[in-house]
Amino acid sequence: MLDNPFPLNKTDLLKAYRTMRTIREFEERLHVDFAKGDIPGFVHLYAGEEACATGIMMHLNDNDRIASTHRGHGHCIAKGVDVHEMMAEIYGRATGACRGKGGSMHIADLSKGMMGANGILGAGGPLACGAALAAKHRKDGGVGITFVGDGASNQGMFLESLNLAAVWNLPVVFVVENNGYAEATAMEWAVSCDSYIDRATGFGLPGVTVDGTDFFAVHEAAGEIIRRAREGGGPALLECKMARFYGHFEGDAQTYRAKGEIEDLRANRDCIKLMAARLKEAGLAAQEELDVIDQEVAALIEDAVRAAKAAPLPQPADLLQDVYVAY
Amino acid sequence: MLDNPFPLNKTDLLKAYRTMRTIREFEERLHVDFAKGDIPGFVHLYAGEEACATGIMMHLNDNDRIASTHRGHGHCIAKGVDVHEMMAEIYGRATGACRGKGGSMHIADLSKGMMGANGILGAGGPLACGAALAAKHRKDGGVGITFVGDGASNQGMFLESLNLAAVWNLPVVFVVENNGYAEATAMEWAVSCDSYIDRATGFGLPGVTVDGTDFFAVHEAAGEIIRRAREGGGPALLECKMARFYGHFEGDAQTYRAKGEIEDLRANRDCIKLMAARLKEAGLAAQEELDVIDQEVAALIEDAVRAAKAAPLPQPADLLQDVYVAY
Amino acid sequence: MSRKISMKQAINEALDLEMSRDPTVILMGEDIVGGTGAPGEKDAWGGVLGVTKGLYGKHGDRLMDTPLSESAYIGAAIGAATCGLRPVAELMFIDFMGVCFDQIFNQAAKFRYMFGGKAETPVVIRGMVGAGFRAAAQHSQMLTPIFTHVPGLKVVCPSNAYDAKGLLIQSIRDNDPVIFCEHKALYGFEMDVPRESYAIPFGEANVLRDGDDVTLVSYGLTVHRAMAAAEILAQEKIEAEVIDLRTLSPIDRDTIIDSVERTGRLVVIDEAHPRCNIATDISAHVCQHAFGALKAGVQMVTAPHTPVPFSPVLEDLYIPSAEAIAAAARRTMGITAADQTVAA
Amino acid sequence: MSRKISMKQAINEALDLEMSRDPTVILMGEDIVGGTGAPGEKDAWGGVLGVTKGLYGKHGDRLMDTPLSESAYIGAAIGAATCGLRPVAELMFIDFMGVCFDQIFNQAAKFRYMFGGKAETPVVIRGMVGAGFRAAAQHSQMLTPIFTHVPGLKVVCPSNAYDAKGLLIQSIRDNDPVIFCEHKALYGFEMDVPRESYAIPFGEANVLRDGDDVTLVSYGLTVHRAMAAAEILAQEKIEAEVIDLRTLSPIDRDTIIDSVERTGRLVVIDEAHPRCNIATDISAHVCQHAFGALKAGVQMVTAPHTPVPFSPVLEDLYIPSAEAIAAAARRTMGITAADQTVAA
Ligand SMILES: Cc1ncc(C[n+]2csc(CCOP(=O)(O)OP(=O)(O)O)c2C)c(N)n1
Ligand SMILES: Cc1ncc(C[n+]2csc(CCOP(=O)(O)OP(=O)(O)O)c2C)c(N)n1
Ligand SMILES: [Mg+2]
Ligand SMILES: [Mg+2]
Repeated sequence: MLDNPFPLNKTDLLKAYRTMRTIREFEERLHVDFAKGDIPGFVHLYAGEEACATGIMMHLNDNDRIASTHRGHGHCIAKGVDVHEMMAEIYGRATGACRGKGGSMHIADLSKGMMGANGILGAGGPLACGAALAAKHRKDGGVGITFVGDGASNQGMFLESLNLAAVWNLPVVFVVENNGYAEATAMEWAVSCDSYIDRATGFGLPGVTVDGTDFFAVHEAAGEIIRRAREGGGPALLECKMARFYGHFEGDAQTYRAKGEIEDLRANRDCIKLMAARLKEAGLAAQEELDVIDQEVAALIEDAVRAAKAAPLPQPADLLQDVYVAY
Repeated sequence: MLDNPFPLNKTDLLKAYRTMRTIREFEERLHVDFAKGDIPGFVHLYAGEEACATGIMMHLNDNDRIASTHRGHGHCIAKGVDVHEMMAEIYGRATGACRGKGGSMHIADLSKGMMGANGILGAGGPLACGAALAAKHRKDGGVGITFVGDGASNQGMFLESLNLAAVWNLPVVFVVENNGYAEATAMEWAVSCDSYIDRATGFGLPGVTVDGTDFFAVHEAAGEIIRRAREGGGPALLECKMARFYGHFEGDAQTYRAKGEIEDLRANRDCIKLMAARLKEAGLAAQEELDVIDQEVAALIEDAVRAAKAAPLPQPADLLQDVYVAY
Repeated sequence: MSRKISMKQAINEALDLEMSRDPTVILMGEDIVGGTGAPGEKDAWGGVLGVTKGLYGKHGDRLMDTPLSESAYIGAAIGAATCGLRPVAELMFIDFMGVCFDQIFNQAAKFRYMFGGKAETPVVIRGMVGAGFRAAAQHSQMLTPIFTHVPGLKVVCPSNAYDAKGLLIQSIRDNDPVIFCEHKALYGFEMDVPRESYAIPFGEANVLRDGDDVTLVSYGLTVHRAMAAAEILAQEKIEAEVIDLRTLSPIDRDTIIDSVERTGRLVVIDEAHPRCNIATDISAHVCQHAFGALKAGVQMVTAPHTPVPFSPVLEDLYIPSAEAIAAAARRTMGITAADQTVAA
Repeated sequence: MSRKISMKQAINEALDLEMSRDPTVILMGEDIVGGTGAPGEKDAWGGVLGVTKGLYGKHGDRLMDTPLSESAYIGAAIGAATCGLRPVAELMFIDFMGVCFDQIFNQAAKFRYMFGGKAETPVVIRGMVGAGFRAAAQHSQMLTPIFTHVPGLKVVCPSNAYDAKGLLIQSIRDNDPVIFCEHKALYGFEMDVPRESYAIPFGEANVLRDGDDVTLVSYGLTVHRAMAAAEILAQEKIEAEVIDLRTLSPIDRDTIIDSVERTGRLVVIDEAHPRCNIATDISAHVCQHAFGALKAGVQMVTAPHTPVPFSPVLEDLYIPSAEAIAAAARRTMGITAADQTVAA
């Protein structure tokens, strides 16, 4: 491994590649199956943004907690939530991560430190502060991470949590997933500051901006920030600039995007292609190795869909279960 | 007037002095009468902060709107709300500005462009944006101003409105009345940024900080900002650093303050004393002239209290009136 | 002149007519235009489900996209309303009220009273309510009881395109803050709607079906379930009167009581959660003011005391069904399941 | 061993005992310590009315002052609760719920269900409720019906020091989110309270007075008005049973129905606004499930459908009075004002 230019060993690099491929395959499959009418409800795809979730989550363990967004599949997969349970959840099955009661927008697995996708934008900020507070209280070195879109970064709850995190000096990281759009609205218009670094400074936080399509950049920046948080150095904000490959949600005609924009993104800013190229360039992985991973991932997703479709539906009695621990 | 070093003529300067004195006298009288048990409810005094309200309101007319705070008496008086109606309101009388239904925390007079004191901190931010939006829609040159304490500047509603104002380019000014405390909590601790200029920059707004005990400084800075807003130049944030002479509310023992802090403030940072000294220094007003004003103001407040005590109480039927325009 | 249009189109038309009539009417919300600042097409969305589509072309900048900051823009709508505009602000899903409720219940709702009658706040807040969209717990709630509880607010929830148009026009002209609840499962529902402008006054329920045996009262989507229940009951020779409340605050209690005085039996149907909801509100009012007319206890058919589940099989059980309503009506008549089996 | 302490002290004691017992219990809120970062005394306030005073001295940094950001710190309390702590967050006045309601009703309340039973959120949110303090429209509300409407929340509202202590201890130990409503007008009210720790289970109403003629049901401050009404009625030879609900969600319906089955008459008293409130909730339940026992319509005595007015003369009219409750009880007995005049 003498000539490995990266701060990760080959195993970890291929693990990261596999995670990103799993997310992509998961999402592309949902895209297809949604169009077929197989999948109920609102579905927001993370495809194109895989490097962000993956680069960050490589630094976390089950004791670290993340609070996610409506676009949460990628966060779940990268945080280790079971892909079969996720797929079953999206299909509304009793075997789902939330026993079919949550759906795409509410997948959670607290045992993996995944506090939940969230249908309410900005809500994750306070929740991640809470996770960080619990870690701080227990002195277990855990961190809380929240993801927030460029649009949701204007939500009062999120903004308040920046201040709270700084004042309480919490081990929490705010990751702004800036994909340029909130639904159809451009980030350039809706976010008033010149840069997220300014916004972070406005709350007394260190702010860092990275190219979110570059796995290595995300991984490095996140590593530094998370390490500091663990050591009591306090919160920070990390902006990842990235690209949404699909519509806001499935069914979005995307006429607000520029002609050729998506094609261009897919050709030049595909974080998976970029990573594969870097790995091959550095001689760390041959195309064949990557192909094997791709095939394994494809089989996994295929199996998850198959299993989800075959899984039992919730029972009528489930409707009234689990509102309270005890009532 | 050749040797007037100020951008205001003597009439206006004495008017400003009178306004500041009126606020002070009003508040000191409330302090005394509250201790006697004459006044019901929560009362937050503006004494010590008069230069801020006055310096800003000198630039406004009835067409400009302000959204105030729980500490609103000074804003009301400076904006031209009738002192008799204010006093009657605080005494819960039918002749009050809100017919006795609002009390100290809810004095409003929309005809004077005073949109209301507010018991909910941070709520004024969005409301002032709305006033500015209406002015912009009508193209009448009006501006919206909101006041917010250092504590309330961390409220999500307020933070959101900074972004909205910038994005919509509204003629609105956010005045942070930084008196160092939110109740008993120190501003230095609770506000995470190094300066309000940073926070303004974090929302793409120009930010200005002035000594809020210096009437002339406030007046000048506000004039520039308000002129720009009127001309379509967009929103801004103005921080006025000032001093609260009394407790958070009447009844507060203030043990959280430093020994001698209040005495020191009263001796060295009393905006009225400072202004009087400047006026006399510049030969624009003799002590005797100021004394006359002081006496007139004292008589006005005395009369307002007398009238309030003599005024009729609301009638039982009033309880059910004015919930809706029509129901 | 009328023609068949959907409730979605009816709402669009009401907004269009009022914007044309009154220059102080403005619209704001997240992507109600869609594509602001973006490189592609302007007016790309017209709201997340296309309700305001096309209005930008006609009324331009009087429609404003907003940043994702509900407190700020709903509050701005409220502030502007006290300064002479008539804003219609869209809260995409009513479920998002939790991030802006203060501006609604402590500001807009209270100004008039708290300021001694000297303020007017003619703002409309439009939001999607209701289940059935597989949108799960945070995008499917009714929440109508919460708004109805608040003095100073008016609360409207139409069950069809005709009412939606007339009630929305009234809402915009009304001088108090109005929460206008649009059931998303009804957007596609078409009916005859006049082209011209008309306003439906608040506080006037609509008797959709006459009957002398039992009164069924509801609003929104479940009005249709009540009508279906009435059909089921008719086959059993039970004639149900069906009342569509249309507005929840004010509420037309006279029409309910008149009906109950005839039928002596009442079933109230509410898609909201069961505790402290519209069904309890009506039942309790009738029980206090028309107790003598009641021949049986008032039955309530509501959603369960649970969040809205995602899985379609569960969500379908969540919304009160025609069969559950019919069963409740039978209970008011003293007909038990056993009787039924015998009859069948 | 017991001694007379105020409700304020009882709450303080409950917090103290639970913090001593369980290291995962932490407290947060605006100035619950008071003076953080300030040059003077630490623990200067102990809450705006001194409820948490002294706890900082005993438990130190497990009490945390917060910036003025309710969504952030209430949300943090909720997040921490899902990660193993048992936070008690103070929402100074319940009226401030409008700036943090999302975290309460869309997050805390829904996690367990929405995540398929896999989450626990043992958080307590304490807030002052109620009128009588001359604190006007934005600092005097009950809002209990709004929280009670929401599945997933538990709602507690004690009427006295003894219950406050036992119910708060239960709230902290409970594994679901609890909204703990403290009526500010009761803080000074003293009674015998044991020194030791005890928990009062949720969903168990307290029968404060036995009587066979009419049942009076309430919670919080108006329990005392109901007791006073019972005294008035007793002089008229009407024996009222008085039930203090103590918890609104869950609610002890059995005790109410048992009583009504004996008395046949029910008056429900609620300091909340009249629409969709606790009074309608109880009335409607009884009317559905114990109609046969009712000898007369259920009467409701509530605050009016108005914001809380400031002026003491109006505010005193706002809260349901003993006389109004007694009059409602007489109505259930068919005694009219005219009868009364004759009797007097
Ligand atoms: C409080 C709230 N407001 C509005 C919405 C509706 N909504 C869902 S996604 C979305 C856009 C989000 O944009 P962004 O935060 O940039 O995330 P992205 O979708 O780009 O990942 C909006 C407005 C919501 N779910 N919650
Ligand atoms: C939303 C909200 N949270 C909390 C309060 C309680 N409260 C009233 S005044 C105050 C402190 C305000 O401090 P600051 O904003 O600095 O204004 P100041 O009192 O210093 O003028 C607090 C916490 C409130 N009224 N509204
Ligand atoms: Mg985005
Ligand atoms: Mg302050």
